[in-house]
Amino acid sequence: MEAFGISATPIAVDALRRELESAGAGAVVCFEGRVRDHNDGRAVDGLTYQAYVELAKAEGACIVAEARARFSVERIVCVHRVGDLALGEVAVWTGVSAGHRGAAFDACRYVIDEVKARVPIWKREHYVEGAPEWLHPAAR
Amino acid sequence: MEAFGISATPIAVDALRRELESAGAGAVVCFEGRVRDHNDGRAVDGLTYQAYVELAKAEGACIVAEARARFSVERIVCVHRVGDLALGEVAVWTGVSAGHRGAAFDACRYVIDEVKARVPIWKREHYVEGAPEWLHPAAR
Amino acid sequence: MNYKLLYFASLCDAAGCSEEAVSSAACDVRSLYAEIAARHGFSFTPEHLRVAVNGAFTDWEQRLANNDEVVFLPPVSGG
Amino acid sequence: MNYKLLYFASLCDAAGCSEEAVSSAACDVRSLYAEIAARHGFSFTPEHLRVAVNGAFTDWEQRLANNDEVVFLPPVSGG
Repeated sequence: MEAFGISATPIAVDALRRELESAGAGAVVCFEGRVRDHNDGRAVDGLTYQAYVELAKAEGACIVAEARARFSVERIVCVHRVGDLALGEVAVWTGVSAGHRGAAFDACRYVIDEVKARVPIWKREHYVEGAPEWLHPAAR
Repeated sequence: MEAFGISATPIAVDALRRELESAGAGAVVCFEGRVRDHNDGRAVDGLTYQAYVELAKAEGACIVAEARARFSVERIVCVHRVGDLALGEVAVWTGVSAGHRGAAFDACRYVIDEVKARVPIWKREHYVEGAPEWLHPAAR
Repeated sequence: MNYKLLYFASLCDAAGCSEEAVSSAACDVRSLYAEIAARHGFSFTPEHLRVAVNGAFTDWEQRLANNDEVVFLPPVSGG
Repeated sequence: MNYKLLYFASLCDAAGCSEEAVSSAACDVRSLYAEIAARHGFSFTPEHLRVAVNGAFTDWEQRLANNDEVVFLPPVSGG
């Protein structure tokens, strides 16, 4: 399986976590981004994610390779969801195993921070009241 | 359920993770400490953890309260295993849910760092060769 | 020259389509965007966008070849 | 006075028991440790240990009362 993936179906968190297991891994850190019921003071009742899949996969793989070069880790897996998501669904999952916890925390944080900043994926928020909107945060 | 627990049986990671779910939680960070097959250059084939249970529970609860006061989080759960553990078993599990990922990462890291430094639990390493040893790292 | 353009997120809404084939005299990315943005009424300036040609990020001075796939990427919001 | 002592990890191995009832003239934590460490041959000095009385961390100058539960805690290694 690829270290970075895009999934149009619910992310299989348990299966991904099992991929991190390794005899030398003393530390496993996982991050789950979930659909919240609010954002910027507005009540949210769902999200749609759209990706430029070809480039998203290439950029995600690049981020994972950077994390492997920077931190002493065993395995890294990251999957981002696309399509329509209900409240509470997992939008993005990142897991890292490492010999020691410092590297596992740092690599997991690096991957999710870079994915959010660089990977061509866009979020459309659906509100309890009002029309849905695409979010383009850097353009604010 | 208590925010900090000591378990003499395998840690039920899936059940703990479900306790973190909350409609306002956009970020969930989990840390698993697992039994590695080596430490300090020696091949390890298992661990025994012993706790001063009464004080460990009190100190663990104190650490969780400190994390709640320092970081903007929704839920925190931490469980440490005691008894005999085989390679790959989960020795300690910490999960944090929060509105945003920064607080979730920081609180999770805080709890595991403090638990390792302060909670009266001791590890006895069993080696592939040689007699087992209690680890008392600060006394090195 | 002929180009294939893909549109995502609010640019897709503004263009009214997720892709289109265009025939244009523009032969670099910046000129092509000026033309397309004017036609579709895109509000983003190049400073707010990234650009990809044939599936890889590139810069605004990139020269284009016939049949290139060109994508103007609005600020991302994954995660 | 009578005290109940609990031993953990290497102190348990060195004492040869996980708890014992002791009768002692020592009436503070530091004096009691000196007496117990000498008897069991503990190699830790107070600087390397923490101490708890009746289930709560305390300091080495803590006065003791009859029937207190006293625990000398070697450096921890959880996680």
